[in-house]
Amino acid sequence: MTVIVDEITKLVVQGITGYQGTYHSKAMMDFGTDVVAGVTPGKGGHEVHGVPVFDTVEEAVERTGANASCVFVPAPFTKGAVLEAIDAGVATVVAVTEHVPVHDAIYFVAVAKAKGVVLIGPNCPGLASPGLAKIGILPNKIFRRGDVGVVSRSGTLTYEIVNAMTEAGLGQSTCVGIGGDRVPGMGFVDALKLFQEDDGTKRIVLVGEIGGTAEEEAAEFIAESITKPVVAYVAGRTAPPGKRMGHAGAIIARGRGTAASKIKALEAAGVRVAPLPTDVPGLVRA
Amino acid sequence: MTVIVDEITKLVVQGITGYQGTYHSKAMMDFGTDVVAGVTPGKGGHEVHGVPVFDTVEEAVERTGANASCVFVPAPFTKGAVLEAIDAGVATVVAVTEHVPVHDAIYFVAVAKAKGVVLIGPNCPGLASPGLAKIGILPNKIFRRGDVGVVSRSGTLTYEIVNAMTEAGLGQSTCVGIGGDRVPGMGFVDALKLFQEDDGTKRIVLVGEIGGTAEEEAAEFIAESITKPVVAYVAGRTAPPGKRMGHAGAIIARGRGTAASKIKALEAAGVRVAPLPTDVPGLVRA
Amino acid sequence: MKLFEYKAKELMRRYGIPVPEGFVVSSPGQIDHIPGPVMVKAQVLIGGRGKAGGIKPADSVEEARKAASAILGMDIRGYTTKEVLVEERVAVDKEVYLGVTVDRSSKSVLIMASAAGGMDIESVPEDEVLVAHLDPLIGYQPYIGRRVAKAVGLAGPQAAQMESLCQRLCELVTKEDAELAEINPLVVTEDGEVIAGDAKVTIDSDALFRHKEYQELKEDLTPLEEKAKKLDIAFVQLGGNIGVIANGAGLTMATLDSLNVFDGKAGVFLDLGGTDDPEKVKQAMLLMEEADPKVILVNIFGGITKCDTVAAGLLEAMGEKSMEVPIIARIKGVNEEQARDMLKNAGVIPASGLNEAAELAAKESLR
Amino acid sequence: MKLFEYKAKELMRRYGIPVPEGFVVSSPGQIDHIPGPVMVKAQVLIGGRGKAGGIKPADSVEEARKAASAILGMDIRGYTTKEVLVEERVAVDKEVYLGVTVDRSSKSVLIMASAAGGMDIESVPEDEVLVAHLDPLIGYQPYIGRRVAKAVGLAGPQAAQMESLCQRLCELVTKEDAELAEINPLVVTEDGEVIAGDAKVTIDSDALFRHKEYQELKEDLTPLEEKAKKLDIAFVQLGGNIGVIANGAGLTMATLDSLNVFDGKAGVFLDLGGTDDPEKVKQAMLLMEEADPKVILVNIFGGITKCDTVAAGLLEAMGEKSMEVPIIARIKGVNEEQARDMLKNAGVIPASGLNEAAELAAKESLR
Repeated sequence: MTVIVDEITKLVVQGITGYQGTYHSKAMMDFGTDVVAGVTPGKGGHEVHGVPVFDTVEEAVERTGANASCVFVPAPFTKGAVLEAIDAGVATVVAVTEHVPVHDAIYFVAVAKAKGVVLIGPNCPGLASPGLAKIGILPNKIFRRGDVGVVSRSGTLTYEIVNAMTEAGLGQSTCVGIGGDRVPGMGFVDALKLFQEDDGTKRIVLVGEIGGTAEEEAAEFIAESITKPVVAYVAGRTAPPGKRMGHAGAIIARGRGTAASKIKALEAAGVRVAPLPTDVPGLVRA
Repeated sequence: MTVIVDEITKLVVQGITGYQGTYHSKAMMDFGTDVVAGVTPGKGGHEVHGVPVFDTVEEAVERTGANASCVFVPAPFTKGAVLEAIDAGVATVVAVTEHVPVHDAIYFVAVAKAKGVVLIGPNCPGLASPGLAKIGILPNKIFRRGDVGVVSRSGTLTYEIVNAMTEAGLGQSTCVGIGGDRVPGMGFVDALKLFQEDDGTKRIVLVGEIGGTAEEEAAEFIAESITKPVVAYVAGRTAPPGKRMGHAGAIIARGRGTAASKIKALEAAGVRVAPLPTDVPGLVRA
Repeated sequence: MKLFEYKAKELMRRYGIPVPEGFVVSSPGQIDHIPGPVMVKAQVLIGGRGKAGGIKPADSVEEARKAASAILGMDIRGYTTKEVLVEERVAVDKEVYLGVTVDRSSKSVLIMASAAGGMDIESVPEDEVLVAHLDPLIGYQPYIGRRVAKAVGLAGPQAAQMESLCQRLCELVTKEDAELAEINPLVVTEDGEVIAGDAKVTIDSDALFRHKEYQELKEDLTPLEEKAKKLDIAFVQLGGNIGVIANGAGLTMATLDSLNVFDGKAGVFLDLGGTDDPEKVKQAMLLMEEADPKVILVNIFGGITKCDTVAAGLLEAMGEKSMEVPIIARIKGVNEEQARDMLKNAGVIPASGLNEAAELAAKESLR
Repeated sequence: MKLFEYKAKELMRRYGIPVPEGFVVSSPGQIDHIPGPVMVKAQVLIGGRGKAGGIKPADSVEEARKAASAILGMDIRGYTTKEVLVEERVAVDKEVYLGVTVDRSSKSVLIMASAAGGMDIESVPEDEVLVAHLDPLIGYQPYIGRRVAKAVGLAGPQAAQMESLCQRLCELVTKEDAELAEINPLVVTEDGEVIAGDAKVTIDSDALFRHKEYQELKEDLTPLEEKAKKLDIAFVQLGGNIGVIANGAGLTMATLDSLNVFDGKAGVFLDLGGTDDPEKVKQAMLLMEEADPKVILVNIFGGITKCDTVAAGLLEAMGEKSMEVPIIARIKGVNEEQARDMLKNAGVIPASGLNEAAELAAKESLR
């Protein structure tokens, strides 16, 4: 196994007939993912890249044995789509859609947890295990099979760092983009737990951002439970406080949430923190 | 251990200052239950039978380490009370209150399940492990310590049968009155599972009623998973079909739910079914 | 409590569910206009009124009055028709079934739908009925409606109407505390509209405290049932001549079962429930006496309902009204000694066990 | 998006939360009556207006106009006051704090309450603040309100008011898709009424699609911010002179971090987000040009946003307007070869790595 995505994942793509759904279904198939079904209400009976399309996830699961879903539907319908996937009994849901209302996310994240479903996202690039499969939108070309587990709150910054690692000859076991949303399903701690348990992962890279306290909580968990070496980068050292930089939050509460507080916490947990993204490969190798 | 109620149960009584709450708190203490706290909003700081009363369950749990709750509040407030107990982190909730709206029950039963809380009721007499403790309103005097596990959908009928067993010298390990409500927390199957695992229980008595399909489902489970001998009684053989007898349901769907169908299913599962409640002790002994 | 069709349709209309135009009358003279061709439909809380002649078409005010005359007062399976619904006749293209109910087994709200509309859903083969559970933590979501629309064979604009209707019906069930809301048939008209042909709604009587409007509705009860309801007593009239009073439905049924062994036939099932109030016991006894059984069997296992409370109520009832009917009392449990003492010289026949009590009562009834 | 105090109070009133009587004006002449003694309060989307002189009492129309004159147009920490709220002055007995917000860490809605009202909640010692999470599967329940009332030291009728208010505020947050709803101070008046002294509400901008009414509200934005918002671009003006365009907040921040190493200072943070549309890229470039940086650094890692899309947008922008400012472009990822070819002779300075690009831009900016 390599952290969630492995050979037996059978993927259903919700919103497969949309532009992103169609494009990324192909990209996932090219990467090696077993895309067994698509869902778009009213488009049952069609095919996309030879993949059968159904009207409901329940039907897709019944007819194809799909056990994971990737959600590409527009934000107003994401809540319904994620709940539909959970209700249909899939084990893993990756919600790529951005701009999902935070109260929708709070709700479906809680339901997923109650039902024991692994939910990544919303607003996330998903995850990839080079050589096996990926669920989501990470670019195919940047990966190389290896033993580094990567977990990141960022999208493109992850690609930047993974690409730098690959160019430096450092392959990845699994790369999980948990997304930068305010209320994400999988968090750093969940991903770290999986990496710690995964025999294929020998080293871990954590990519954080200012805002929230996820990095501080990750640091605490690393100190307690992670024995594999961890390298981190935290974006936003030079971002002025109080300004909201895109999805990276300005809610810096009681001194927590700044780059300084995150870096301090990580370093105290024995994590080597790279000053710049380009410094990550060197630290991983060291 | 003896099925849920054991020596380490520390009970908080919600609605302790009401008539039923006060009366049955005393009865539970007499039975041996460690009643550590009561809750009545606005009555914090008072005492009932020497037990401190708090305004919220959270406070009661924090201050006394309560890990189980017995709910006596009126039906309109039962939903809030059960959710409060769950939210405060108790492991077991017994909801005695009757006439709880079914949609309230559906909701809090689902929440309890999602949170891993054992919920018995609503509209149930609760459970008693003679010699150890009881939570609920079962009469103290009818019990005798022994090795028979009793599970029942009925209240007074259970007392009738337990009393008959005790008079015949057959003691009980634990007696669980799961209540006759349309949507109960613990069901026959949950209770049977606990009895099967409990070393102190050697034999099982199941008391059913017409309406619903709980007995049929229990029969299926018994056939698959219960190795201990089971005796059953099903009330309502002579009740005319289509009439709703109190809480016993008239919803007899597709031929299921009649006494005949229940008795047939139970007998097919190897259960000895007593024609009358007074026949139970004889069958248990046989 | 069950709502009459016209009440159920009023409720559905409030939730945005399309229902035919119509009005309800209790005498033919009240019909002074009709909205085009109509059906005149008996308002009774029992199925099978169509076969019983309780539904008739009418194309004019004259015909509608005639139909109403024929139907009003009609006895339909034991229920007297007191009102009729005069309702726009819809041009049926297709009839489907849609029902939302509380499901004990899955502990959730359940939607049933079938392309086979207009017949009793229990008689439709199981594989032609879609059963969709609403997970209580998820509630109604649009994909449920899509599954329903597909299952009954609707597409395009009818599917969209069905999805919306399905959502509204689930909302009605949750918000109105309904145990059942059934539309059978749900009609697709020749114009492509989806509209409720019939409507059944049952409100959870335990939730009436938060729905004052239903508390004022009349139910179709006998005078004795009406009294029992006011007393919060489960009271069912049966075919025999023994009046059974017990506490708890299970124990009351077990008492019936025990009587049966001795060839005794219960005439009244009266479940006292749990009570601490002698007055309630007294009223229950008086009610039982009104039902005129040949013998009364009291079977109490005291817990919440204490034995002395029952004895006190019994004595009060006997003091208020000299009861001619023999009373057999088997009273056991909390404070049974006090009860025994209290009843010693009251003319009540004591019994110590359930079987003994049943046998005594049966013998008395067969005398 | 943040709501002005008077809008937030309107909203609270709609949810049944008591707020003082008042009205909003944009010129002193609009004040022609007052409901007794009032406070005249600057409507700005920033804290600290009291200290800045943005709140003044008035006891007559005359005084209110005078106060409004003084406050309207006032600059409060960078924000110009365009409107004032003229509001009934309440007789304060006690001030408490009540806030409901979305909490990332617990992934739930969280209530904060403190007996220390009227001051910034972050400056109140943590042990004087009650923090109560709303479990998403449980939602608001009455016991939450009871805990809050107790924590702020209210009892009797004030506790009941607080419980009701707490429920309504949570309802507002959920139904209106608010990220924050804060009442600070929440005033207990000398008459024993509990009433919102101030009100802050922030609506989740991702949920505006289901709240049309907020889409029409003006926000307090600069003209460039206004344009960026229309384009759905994250645009933040900073102190330096380098305009940074990148895709993704993390990558954009990493670009700022990289610039910093070479002593480059960003003047604009522009996160393109994910886009497939060259037009959006073009508009972003034109917007950046308007912000007048000394150098523009484009850093793209192509994924959803393909490199050739960015190149096309860039070329369109340069075709529409001759850009004087040097543009350093580092474009990597999906279709990077096409992008490189497209930009070959366009006058853009290419860079292959993030560090190289940052160094070039920093040098250019310091020239």
